[in-house]
Amino acid sequence: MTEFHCIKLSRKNDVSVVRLIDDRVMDSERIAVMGKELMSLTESENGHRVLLNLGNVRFLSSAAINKLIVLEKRLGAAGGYLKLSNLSPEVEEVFNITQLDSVFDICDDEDQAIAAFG
Amino acid sequence: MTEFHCIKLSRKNDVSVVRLIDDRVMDSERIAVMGKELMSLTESENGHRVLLNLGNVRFLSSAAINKLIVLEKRLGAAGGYLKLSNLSPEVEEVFNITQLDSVFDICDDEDQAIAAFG
Amino acid sequence: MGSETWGLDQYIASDMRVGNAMVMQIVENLQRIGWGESELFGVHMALEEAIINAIKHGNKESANKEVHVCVEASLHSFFLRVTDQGDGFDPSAVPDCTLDENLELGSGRGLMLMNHYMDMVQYNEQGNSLEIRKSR
Amino acid sequence: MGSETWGLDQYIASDMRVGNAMVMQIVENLQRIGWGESELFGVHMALEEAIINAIKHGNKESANKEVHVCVEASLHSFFLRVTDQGDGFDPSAVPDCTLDENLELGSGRGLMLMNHYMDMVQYNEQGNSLEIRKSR
Ligand SMILES: Nc1ncnc2c1ncn2[C@@H]1O[C@H](COP(=O)(O)OP(=O)(O)O)[C@@H](O)[C@H]1O
Ligand SMILES: Nc1ncnc2c1ncn2[C@@H]1O[C@H](COP(=O)(O)OP(=O)(O)O)[C@@H](O)[C@H]1O
Repeated sequence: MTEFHCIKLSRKNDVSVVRLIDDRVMDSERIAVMGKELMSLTESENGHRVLLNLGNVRFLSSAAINKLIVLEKRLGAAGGYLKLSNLSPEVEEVFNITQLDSVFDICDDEDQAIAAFG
Repeated sequence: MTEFHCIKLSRKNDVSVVRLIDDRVMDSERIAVMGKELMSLTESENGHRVLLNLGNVRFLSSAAINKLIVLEKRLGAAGGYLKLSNLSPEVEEVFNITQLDSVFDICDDEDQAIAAFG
Repeated sequence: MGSETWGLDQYIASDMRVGNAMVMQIVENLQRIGWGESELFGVHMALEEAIINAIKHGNKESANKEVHVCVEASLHSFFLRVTDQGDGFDPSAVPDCTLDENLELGSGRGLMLMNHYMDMVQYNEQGNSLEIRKSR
Repeated sequence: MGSETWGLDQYIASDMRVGNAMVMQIVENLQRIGWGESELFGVHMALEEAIINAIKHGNKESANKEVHVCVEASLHSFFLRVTDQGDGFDPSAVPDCTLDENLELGSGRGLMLMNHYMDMVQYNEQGNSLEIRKSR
């Protein structure tokens, strides 16, 4: 198993559930590492389902959001799917303001997301 | 033996050596207690020699200095003697500015003070 | 009832790590003088964008250039001025990041977030100095 | 090189313990923004006298009266305004505490210490509001 420094990975059914370790995702070096670790998830099997649970995230910078966008694109290109869940009201607002809520599939919690993967 | 809360008492030859516990002598309640404890020293034998070592005192308010003046007066009235020692440069400056260096007998350190008691 | 103020006037190296640390120092001091977590969010967002843009786009992380950061803050207001030594830019020429074709581009999102969270966002004419302000 | 500023605008109860805590809060914040131990000494002395006088002589520790404390501080300067709700007094009428007959009196020592350690000590006409200032 790969060692991750910025993400925590678990499985639920056939979904890779990812949590971010930092509650303030803002340090440029940590964001670079997080980006690499998220990208490594796209090298998985076809149709790979990834759920990013942002439950413990109190802050994320737009540089961090950019990594999520790249993840979304790469995963889509590789025939996979990304959902986000457990956004704090503040984090959700960022996705609304920037209209990224039309790019990401945002679910209330893990159960709802897993059910939505179908 | 009496329990003290704001001063520490020891003997060196026939001199009562007193240290203050607080490094910043400024809290009004602590100063009141310190005042009472210092006054209790004046109820001792005639000719009582007291050395107040201010070595650990980084700050003392003028309310605290007032207590030292009362101690000096009471002790003198009871036939005793008070010396101060180990003043930091800042504390010594306060005694100079206020010309209290003419009221108190100020020594460099304990040995000098004990020798000066004769 | 009373209130503390806090301020800062500092030149920092054009280094992302230094910028991150500056952002955290400001956030921690706002917390200390009484800003709550959720009110702090938008200020954090805006000041992060302002400082990181100055380091990245303005000074291009050059070791010879510094970013000048000024903060004046109380429980009731936040003010930040960030000045870099770059050539500046024309903020009105930055494409709208919410247009479909730009959505995934990233660029422009920082300016949009600052405008959303702050009461005032103002660049100087050259575009190398930015003032943002927020009242509570 | 940079510098932080810190300020405060607060009404406090006319209670010695509250006054002591206020003094410590100010001293700790001056330390935090970079004042060293020995430079702090005189400021500590002066602000202690100013605040305690307002509580004790000005408001006479009355539960119905408050003391208004304003501070503006940086690494380079310290400013304090203390206003009480008392009748005020005439500072020029306070006897010189260094005269032999007053030496052990205590009274007047606070004013003298403030004058020594501060660059400016100014009462309003009524004598219930005091401003002190020190540059470094
Ligand atoms: N201080 C600056 N100096 C020069 N150009 C800047 C500065 N700040 C922002 N810009 C320009 O504005 C664009 C939009 O910035 P922003 O909305 O923060 O998005 P991003 O930083 O992700 O590109 C940047 O790509 C850059 O070209
Ligand atoms: N805020 C005040 N309101 C009224 N009287 C004051 C005030 N501050 C000082 N005074 C008067 O000035 C005198 C001298 O004050 P000070 O030098 O601090 O010595 P002390 O507090 O030991 O008496 C006080 O005894 C008091 O009569």
